[in-house]
Amino acid sequence: MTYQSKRGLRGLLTAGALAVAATMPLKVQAEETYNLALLSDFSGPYADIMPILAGGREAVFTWWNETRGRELGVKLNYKNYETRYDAAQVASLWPGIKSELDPIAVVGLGGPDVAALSERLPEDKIPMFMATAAYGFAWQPDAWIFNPRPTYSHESVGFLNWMREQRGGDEPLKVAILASEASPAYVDMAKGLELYAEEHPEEIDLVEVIYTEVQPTDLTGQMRRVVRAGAEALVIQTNTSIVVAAKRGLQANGANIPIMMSSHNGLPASGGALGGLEQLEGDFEAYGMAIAADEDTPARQFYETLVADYGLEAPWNVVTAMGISQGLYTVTVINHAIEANGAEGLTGEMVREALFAKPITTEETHGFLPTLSFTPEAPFPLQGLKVNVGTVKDGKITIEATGVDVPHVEKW
Amino acid sequence: MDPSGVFPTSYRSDRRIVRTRWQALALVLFMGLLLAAPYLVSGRIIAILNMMMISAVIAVGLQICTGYAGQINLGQAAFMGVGAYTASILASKTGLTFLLTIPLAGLSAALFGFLFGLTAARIKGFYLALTTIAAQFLFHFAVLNLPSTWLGGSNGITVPPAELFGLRFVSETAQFYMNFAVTAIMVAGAFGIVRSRFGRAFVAVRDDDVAAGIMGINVAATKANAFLIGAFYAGVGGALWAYLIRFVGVDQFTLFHSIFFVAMIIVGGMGSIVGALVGVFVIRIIQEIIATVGPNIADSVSFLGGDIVFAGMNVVLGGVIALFMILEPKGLMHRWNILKSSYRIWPFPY
Amino acid sequence: MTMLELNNVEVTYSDVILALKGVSMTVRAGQCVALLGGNGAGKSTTLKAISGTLKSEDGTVSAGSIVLDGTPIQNMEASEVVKNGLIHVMEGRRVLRHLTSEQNLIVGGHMVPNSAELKKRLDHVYTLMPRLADLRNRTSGFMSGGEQQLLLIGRAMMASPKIIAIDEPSLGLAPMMIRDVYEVLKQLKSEGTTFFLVEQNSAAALSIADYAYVMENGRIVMDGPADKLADNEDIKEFYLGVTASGERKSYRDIKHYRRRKRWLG
Amino acid sequence: MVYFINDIITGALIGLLYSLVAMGFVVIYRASKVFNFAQGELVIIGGFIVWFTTMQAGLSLWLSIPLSLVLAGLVGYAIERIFLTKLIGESVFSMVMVTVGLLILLRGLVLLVFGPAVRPFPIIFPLKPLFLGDMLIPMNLLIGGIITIVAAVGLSWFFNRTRSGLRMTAVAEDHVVASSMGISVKGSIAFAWVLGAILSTIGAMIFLSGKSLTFLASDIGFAALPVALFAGLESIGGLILAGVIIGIVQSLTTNYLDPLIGGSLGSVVPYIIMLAILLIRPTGLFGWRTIERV
Repeated sequence: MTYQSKRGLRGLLTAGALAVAATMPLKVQAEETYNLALLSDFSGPYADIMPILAGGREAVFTWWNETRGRELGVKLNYKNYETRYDAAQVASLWPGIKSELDPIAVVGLGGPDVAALSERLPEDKIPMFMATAAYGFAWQPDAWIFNPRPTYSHESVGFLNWMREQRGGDEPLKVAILASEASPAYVDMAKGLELYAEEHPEEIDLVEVIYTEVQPTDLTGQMRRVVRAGAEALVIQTNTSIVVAAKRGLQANGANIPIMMSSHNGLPASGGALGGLEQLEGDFEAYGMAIAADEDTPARQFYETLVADYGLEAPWNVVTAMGISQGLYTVTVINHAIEANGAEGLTGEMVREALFAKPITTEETHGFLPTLSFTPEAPFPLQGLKVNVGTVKDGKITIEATGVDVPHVEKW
Repeated sequence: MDPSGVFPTSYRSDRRIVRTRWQALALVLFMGLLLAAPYLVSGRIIAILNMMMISAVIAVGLQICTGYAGQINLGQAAFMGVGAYTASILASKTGLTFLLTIPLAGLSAALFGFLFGLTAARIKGFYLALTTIAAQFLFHFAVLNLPSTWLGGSNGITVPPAELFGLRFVSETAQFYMNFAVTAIMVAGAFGIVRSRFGRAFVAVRDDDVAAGIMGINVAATKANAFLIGAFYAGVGGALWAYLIRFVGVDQFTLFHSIFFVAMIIVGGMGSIVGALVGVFVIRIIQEIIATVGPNIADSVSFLGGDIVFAGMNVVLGGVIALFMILEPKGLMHRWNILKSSYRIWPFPY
Repeated sequence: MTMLELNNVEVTYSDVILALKGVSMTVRAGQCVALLGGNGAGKSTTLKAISGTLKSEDGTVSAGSIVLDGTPIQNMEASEVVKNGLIHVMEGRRVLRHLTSEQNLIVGGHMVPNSAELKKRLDHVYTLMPRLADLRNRTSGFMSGGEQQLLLIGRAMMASPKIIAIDEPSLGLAPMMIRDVYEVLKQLKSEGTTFFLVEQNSAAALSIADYAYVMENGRIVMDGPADKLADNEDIKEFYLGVTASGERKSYRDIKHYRRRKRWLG
Repeated sequence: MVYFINDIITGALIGLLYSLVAMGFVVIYRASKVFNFAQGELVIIGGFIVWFTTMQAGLSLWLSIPLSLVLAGLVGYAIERIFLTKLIGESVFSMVMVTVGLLILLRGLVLLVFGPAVRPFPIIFPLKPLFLGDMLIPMNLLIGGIITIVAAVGLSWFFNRTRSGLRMTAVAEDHVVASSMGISVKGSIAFAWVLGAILSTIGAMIFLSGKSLTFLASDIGFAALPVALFAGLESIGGLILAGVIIGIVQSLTTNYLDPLIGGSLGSVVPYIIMLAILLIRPTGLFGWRTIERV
């Protein structure tokens, strides 16, 4: 019976291979073709944003193939792999990705990709480019996995310093954090900020660090503690449900402490979950990437180009921006690698070298990202990092500040 | 189960695992094929087999604890996590060889499992089963809140590759042989356990613990043993997992993972070691199909909307499990045995 | 008038084990009919086949018919059988252990439409068995065996059935208690209740029954009016435990005789 | 001191919400001896039904709440009919395992039907809290607590005093005896699932009122589980006390201990209490003690 099952497995795989062959996009014959493996989560926890994120990054590859790629005589093929946001699934997919695609770079999504591949990529000499901010636990020298943004803690520290300057005065800014132990990544975000506050008491006075569930029952009591402690800002980088519960808790207390959110739980997402953006009037989102606001910025213009000419269907929001940023810095690095090594015989190792060799300027990423100077010391640029701040004014998302400097944060 | 009319004629033959020549032949063929697999199939399949073998070790342990001894265990992933963390810490901090870390991982998980099993002396039935969920939450809490120098906290732990005589087990193939060896030993051991004195005590306690007690079986100790053995298997599986992924983090061992291990033994059939293996195979293969054909379907039938395709995949997985429970509550192995018996006694109905 | 009639009933368990091999019997309204027999003779199976509780043990009536007051009830859901007027008092004193004795009685009367009627029936039970009135708030699991048996009879009365089928009411009870239980049964019979009584304790059963059947090995081996059977030598020997001379025969003799009889039969 | 008392009150009210969700477990367990692991999924399904009738269909609350409860009851009935009826008579073990399968299946179905997006949940109870001097009590929890107590008292009375309730209690004790008395076991189990689904939906309304809804909300099932075990799986009245105790301890832990240790002990403390209680009293505080017969 087991022998039969094995035959069944073969059959299935043949069928699978046929299906793959049948659905591969038709190849337009270019001089050189390189493959990118796109790790995606269409059926797991990120299923709601994945189509938009994927739309963003795929549109960038199409754009690059038709513009820069054509000039250089290079075409980038890509293929999505479904990871279900599960490390086990990534690990079982990886050998197939290598043999089927032989990619020069992996375009990753989240924690499970990092967990499953952090020890494999150096062996296989293929770099991976992420879309999100970095984590403290991935802050290792000699990385093969890279983030275009600093850690979440860097981003919140940058924002808080900007806020203190806006307020003026010498007093440290009184800050509360709302975190959760549901995921180690959430804990990591809080830990970094805690360490910074401890080392810079003159800048940030951490009045409360509250851990709660990913879907809190009630935060009224916790928010009263935050209010009583005189907090001037509330950092919530976990998820949307916690933002909503915290907002309700603040409203119950009759308080309006500005909340700072990150990209994955930002203003549009949290506003939607609250039932209206106007309820987030005066709250902030801050991250090291262009804010998807109504203002006419270079990023916005590039998005419009992608929509008009390259088949992008996603709306203009932070998730699309994340996909486009990821796509842009990935193709820019590859572009640099081609410039340095020629169009032929490009390898993953060369791509990684190109990342360290030359900064990725903000012009090259159409303003989606600040100028990035990667070094082998960390998976993200340690110098010259910037954070952008968005807010809600009159029920609309507007850009409050751009290019806010991120202070030096010690590794925790 | 043999059909009526076929009886073992001696105690020895009753205890025998491989009953017929055909079975022996099939077993040899199967093992041979598996051993040769790295030379026959692609790396992707080897990776799937690696994952299946690790799951098999864990599911077989759960089968002994739940399927044989009747102790529902929803903390198997936590026990696996204890094993994975033990192996990772030993390997990364003391540099101990995997020949030692794997059994030690099993032992430490067994100890953790035994602590929960000990409550069996007082707690009965569901109450006991549900305390295993507490194991899951306590494990998560402990890892995140103990000083990060102990268990890595939210940072997780990076694991050096397994090494033996200068050979590093990093390639899929090398890991395959390592996993194969451990899995073979563990599965053979499981067959040994279930037909030993322990195995019979397990079944007796599962079927009627009061009666088992009257027959002189120490019921509490038997239940604790079931947890101990089940957790040992989970720990060994966890260690293999650590060496395969080479990075452990607490979010790799959640309640949902535990539920999937339960699903595997449901689908395969309760109370059968082979059933556990079949269940692992079926569930993993469904997961792999989702991962493999999902993106293609979504690409090719864009008019259907990729969303529906992918959400449908979760339904398939849950549906398979629920359907098994409704149509075949005794699992695939039971159906196979019925087919086999009715073939042998044909044309008689019984 | 025929209250309950079994015609050539066969019962199989799990589609393999044939437990009843063509059993026929008749219970008339107002009668008490006893079914006697040793362990494993098929008495309880017969009873379960009638009451529809066979299903929970994977058994079915595979042939023959069971008719209750004109309605065929073979293989009917147990709850439907009750609605047709037959209550099965199971062996082993299965009271609802965590409920009080009065709650047990109320559950027995769960089909009673109004509370006035329920009250009337409760009072009826309490006048017949004053012991239960005293124990009404006692958790039934903690009552003595005899009290539990009385409670079960009371619980059956609450449904005011056409016929009560009662399984081994004397099993495991002290002689004093057996007398009390049978006293209650006699009282009920005199009030006109029809009984189908399954017993190993033939002496007690025949003291109240009008007619009796004797079962062995899934078959009826003997039947007749209770007083006739009580005088029958074989019955005396096997089920009353006395010989013609009034002495107990040894177990070995009975076994030997039975074996011979089985061969012949 | 005022705040301390306030924390105790809020904790107790959150505990009562757990009790309400746990009541769903208990009702189903009593009827079928099945511990329904998919209880949290019933909460989200209830939540999505409420969301659908209000936010999507745009009905007023007076219309949508009763309609949601009816729909939830139907869903409960359907689940019982499709998945559990056929298993009556199978071992309790397989029935429990079905609920594990159900957990995965329902989660998938919710994703399929409603998608994974985070949705705003209607404001069912006033957002403005009740002010008692310096104390401040969330309205949804306050009204929810009252509903829970009413439901518990009502169900206790129903199960112990009324004839139809006692009928279900008889089923809880012994399926065979119950059916020998003419009680339809199938009917009782179906009714229990209907009741369980309705209770879960009320729980969802209290839990989510004015907040957001995703499939993550099913976690409350596992938060309520210690309450059910602590009280004992048969006792409805006991749930109130168990919920209040666990809620208060959890609230005090979250507010006074967690800041000291910088972690989230509050979320595991219910399990620690549960383990401790079970070691002292193996069938929970008020569960039916096994009157073992050999």
